[in-house]
Amino acid sequence: MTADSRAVGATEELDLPEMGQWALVWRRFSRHRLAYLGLIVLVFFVVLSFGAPWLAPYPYDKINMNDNYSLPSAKYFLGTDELGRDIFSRLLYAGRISISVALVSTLLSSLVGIIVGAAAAYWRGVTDMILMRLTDVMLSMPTLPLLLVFSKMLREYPTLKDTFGDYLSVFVLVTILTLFGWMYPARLVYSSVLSLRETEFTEAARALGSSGWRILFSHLIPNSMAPVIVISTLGFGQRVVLEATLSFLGLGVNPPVPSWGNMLSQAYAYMLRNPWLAVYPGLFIFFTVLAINFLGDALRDALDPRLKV
Amino acid sequence: MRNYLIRRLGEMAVLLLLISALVFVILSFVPGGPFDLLIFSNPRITAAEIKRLNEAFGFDKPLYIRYFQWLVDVAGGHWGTSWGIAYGRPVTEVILARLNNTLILMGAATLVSVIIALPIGIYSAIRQYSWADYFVTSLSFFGMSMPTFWFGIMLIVIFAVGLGWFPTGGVSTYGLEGDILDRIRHLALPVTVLSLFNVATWSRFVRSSMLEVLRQDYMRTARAKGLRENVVIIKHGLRNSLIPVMTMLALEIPGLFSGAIITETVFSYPGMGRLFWDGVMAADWPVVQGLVMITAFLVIACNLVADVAYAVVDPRIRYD
Amino acid sequence: MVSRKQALLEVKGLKTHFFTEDGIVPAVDGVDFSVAAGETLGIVGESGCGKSVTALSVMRLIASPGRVVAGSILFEGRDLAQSSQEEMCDLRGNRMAMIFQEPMTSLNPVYTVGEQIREAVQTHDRQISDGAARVRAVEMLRMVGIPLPEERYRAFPHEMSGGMRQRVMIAMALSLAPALLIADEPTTALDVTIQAQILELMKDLRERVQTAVMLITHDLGVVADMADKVAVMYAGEIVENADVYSLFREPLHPYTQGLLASIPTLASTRNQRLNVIHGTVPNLLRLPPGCRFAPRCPKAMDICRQVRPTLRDVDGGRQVSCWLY
Amino acid sequence: MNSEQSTVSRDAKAVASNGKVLLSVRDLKKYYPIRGGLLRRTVAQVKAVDDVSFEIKAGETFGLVGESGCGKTTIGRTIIHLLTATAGQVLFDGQDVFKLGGGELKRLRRDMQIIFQDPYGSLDPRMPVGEIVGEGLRIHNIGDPKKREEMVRETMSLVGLRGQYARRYPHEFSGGQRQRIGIARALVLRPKFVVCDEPVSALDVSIQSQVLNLLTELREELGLTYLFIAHNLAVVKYISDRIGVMYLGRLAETSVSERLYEHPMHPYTQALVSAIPIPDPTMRRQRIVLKGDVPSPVNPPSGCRFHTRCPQYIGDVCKMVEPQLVEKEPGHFVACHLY
Repeated sequence: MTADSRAVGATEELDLPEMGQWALVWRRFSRHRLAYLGLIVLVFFVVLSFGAPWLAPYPYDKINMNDNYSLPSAKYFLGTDELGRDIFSRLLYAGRISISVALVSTLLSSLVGIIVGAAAAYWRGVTDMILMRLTDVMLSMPTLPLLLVFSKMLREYPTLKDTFGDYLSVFVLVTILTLFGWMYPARLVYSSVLSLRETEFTEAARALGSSGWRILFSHLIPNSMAPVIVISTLGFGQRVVLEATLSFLGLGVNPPVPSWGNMLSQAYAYMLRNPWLAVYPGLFIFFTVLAINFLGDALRDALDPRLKV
Repeated sequence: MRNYLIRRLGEMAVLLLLISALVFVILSFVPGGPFDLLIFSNPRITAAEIKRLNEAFGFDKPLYIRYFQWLVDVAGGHWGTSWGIAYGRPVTEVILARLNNTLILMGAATLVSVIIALPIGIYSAIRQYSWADYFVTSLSFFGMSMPTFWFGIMLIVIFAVGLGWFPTGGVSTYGLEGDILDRIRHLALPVTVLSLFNVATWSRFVRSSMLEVLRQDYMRTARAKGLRENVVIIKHGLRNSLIPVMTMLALEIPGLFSGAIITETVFSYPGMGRLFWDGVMAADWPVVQGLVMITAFLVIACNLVADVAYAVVDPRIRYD
Repeated sequence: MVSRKQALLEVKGLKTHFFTEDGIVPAVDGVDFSVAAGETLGIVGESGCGKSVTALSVMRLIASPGRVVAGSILFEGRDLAQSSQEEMCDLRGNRMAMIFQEPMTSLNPVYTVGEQIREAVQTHDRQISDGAARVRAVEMLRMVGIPLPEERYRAFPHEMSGGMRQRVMIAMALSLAPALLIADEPTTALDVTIQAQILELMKDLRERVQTAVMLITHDLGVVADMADKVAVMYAGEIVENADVYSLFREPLHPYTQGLLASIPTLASTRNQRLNVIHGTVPNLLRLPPGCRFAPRCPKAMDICRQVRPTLRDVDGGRQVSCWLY
Repeated sequence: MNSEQSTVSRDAKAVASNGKVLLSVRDLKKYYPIRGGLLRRTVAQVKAVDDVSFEIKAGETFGLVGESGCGKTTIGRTIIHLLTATAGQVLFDGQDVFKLGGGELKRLRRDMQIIFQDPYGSLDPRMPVGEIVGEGLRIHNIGDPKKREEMVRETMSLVGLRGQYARRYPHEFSGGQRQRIGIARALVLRPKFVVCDEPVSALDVSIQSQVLNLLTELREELGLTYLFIAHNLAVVKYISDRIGVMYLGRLAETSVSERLYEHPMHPYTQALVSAIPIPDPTMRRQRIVLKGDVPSPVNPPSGCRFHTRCPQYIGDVCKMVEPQLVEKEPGHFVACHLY
């Protein structure tokens, strides 16, 4: 048997212990101390917000006019607002809405973006032209003005009003954030699939007789995911801010549903009376977004294919 | 190059047409009409009278006819009449009155941002992983994570309400309209707010672009020639790293308009952004439509200018 | 031909290490060699053996996280390992010049090739007028065989082919008639016929400019063709040092022997098994305790696995780092 | 029209045991359009492969050499129909490859495989090695998962890799090992014919010889036929029975490999042979150094494509008339007006 002789140079022990892709990514990621901290902060906020019904000391809409504008105390952890509602409780419930809006719209935009980008790069030709021109057009539009106009339009729509009631504004926000957010992942997936199509491993799959669909799902899309994960993480942070901004401008989440943005909007009105009302929600937003940004930055490094080990 | 320009200008026209149609259609779906204010101020007016008015001004015609009418009007320089915030005044007049303020604000903010972001981005790239780099990096993370409007509110709370150093908003003090110093005092806080986010993101971008250039082989060639390090960085590094930065700045223009809406609203600054918000809240569609068109035009034009400038700076790019 | 001349460059005990997150990588770990004026030294070895790092160390162009940690680099009587960056700037491009492997990326894309050569001239000759420096640059372009040099002066790098760009690099490097030219795989990225052009050009210019050359390559054919002396590198050290004729006639180190035997040549018979070197190059982070080649060496003895050999003199003015000798 | 069938040389016969033609390439053309202008119309064409014909017999190794941009890689990919040919015909085992439908083509892929140059880019970084090697089996629905795993291990050991590394990812392997993985992937379906596209160019000398030996052994053991593409003439000569020299999309010369090096006829082949650096300092010799660069394949020179650089240019005939590949010695074809 010649196997022994041909084994020369190949069968020596591999240098590193067996390690999957994700274990490798995790190892690189965990070197970023700030990102680690960011992850902990983020988990903390998420648990706090989604545990609001169990963790919050008061319902978010419990009005107590006798206690309005109270300062932090044993009774009201962070004080109360102009209607005497407990700020801390409201922050938790608001966080649940703010984080959900950002998360759901991020996931939806990524999904739409992946589909659009992959479809354009896969089919090329007319599909490519239509989809990518649309992406370019959407990217070159001034976003915030259009977001405001769209939001205004959708929230006046009678049938939607009937369906969603108080949560109409939440639905509208998720819709418009998705509508104006899919272009970034789409572009990434598009260019990534285009360049992956030219790689030798894709050609090898074709040479083996693999169908186009099979290549798309087993090679092209999985290999395009790293940058999408990074941009979606950062996009998640941006959407938390965007939710707050739109709510602040009155065209995001509207009371009675609490969100960090509309808490700030109300606080703005009573800013001169009690500036603290504006401080807390802002800090919550700030730390959440900061944590997400650190996370995204570390992921960018950890998922960078140019780096080894 | 000429072919390229013709193609791009053609595309630009199509794009503007598309945006205008899109916005026109969206706005037409929103309830509210030109005579809402009339109904509000004069409760005795009857539905029949409103209907007659609508017919007289052509508001009852089908959507596409109204759109074409609007297009023809725009081509003739007539952008419609405000029916909300500045009742009865021509849209062009309303917008032009505000244009100046916004351009000053945006210009000042862009200038300040570039002046700060460029050097610190370059410096932290050259001294990668130094404490200065970590400091700049951390600061830019703070800047990126800060919601702009909240930062504005905090500045007002501290520096305007608390310390009283700056006015809470507006564009000038009553009676001091021509005073340059007073104008600057009014600009200080909004410019700070607009610049913070820009400096944070732009300096990161400059840094990574510079780092990319520092890795290039030709930088090693320049050093091997015996050039002093500062010459290597400035002559060979900077020019190459600024090429992508230019593109980025062009793509940031839409962001500036968005920033203007937020900042002008927080600081009650009478510019286009504030006008836009007022217009949306008051359902003053002619004004909103006009503003969207102007913004879109500026954004697209900036993109085109950036692409052309790109070809000028980078000899490898040739458009044909 | 190879006489005992005064050494132009003498490197002793050079160690260049990279301080990475995974540990210290001893890319160059105690290297000795010398180059006499007008002489060509070939440094050969496979990828990752430290030959390029050696070249960059001599130029003092090692960037963080790498650092020259020990040894001396005597060049024209002064120790470059101790020189300030300021002094190095005066030497680089002037007394010692370097050309690189990738002609496609080694020139700055935003300046014309003429400007880049002129810059090299003016950096070291500050008296020279713009016009004279320009004339000099055109002259250099002509000397390296670029057709229509006056016109090509205004060309941007992307408008030239790889071979032409490598000529520009050579023109730039030789524009101040350096005493030492370091060529780091100058023809690796080029096609065979273009490689032949560049090698001929280098031979010709070496005579005309009277420059010593340190030629770094993985191609033993190129070394045999160009070099007077050869240093063979393996895993950060020099395993054998000899004049080119003795080395190819009678390689001493088992690694050199293996390397020579494993190249298919035009003379080798079709389909006859090629000699192979077992295994792969060791990871520099986990080097074997003794001789670094011992795990792959067919002649390894017990001592080889325990004690690291040093480069020692053997007959015929040669040096080898092996327990067999 | 050159008909190679009639002229099977003695040497070629000796290596090709039964002398049966396995692959026949006829007048193959591959042009790439260059689009430009306002309407993105085709303004020019890159003539990557322009009218190339040759045959490979079962069990034989045919080498293709040439410099970058000469079209050798394009030929390899067009033959196995990874690229669509502009014109011409490829007959594999008597079937016209370009006329096959989806199902037939897929079946054909079990017989024709390819090995790539880049040991890094040719393996999907997010797939374990076992899956990479076994991909062909899954695509063609061969065996059950257990059987497939067995076949993967068998093929891995065939190329000298340990089966227990099947769960590892490509980045954990060295360049030489990765190249073995690529070979295993191509061989798992037990093809008859393999295109080796610069399989050792990216490897170090000591690893290169390991892989060359492996390819030679596998050819004997599995009865493979190779199209071996490379720019290194010594390597091509080492492994090939017959060799074709390409210049700017056309074959300049084909011959039995020994003969080609002993007696190169085409001036380009002569220059190419003389340009190879020989690892022997006593053999320093005068090279034939060609003038200038390879011209662009967008507008190749008229007549003989080599005439702009030819040291033996004999006049207008070279500039005007495109020389055809003609048999000048038994089994030795050359496209040059000198002969």
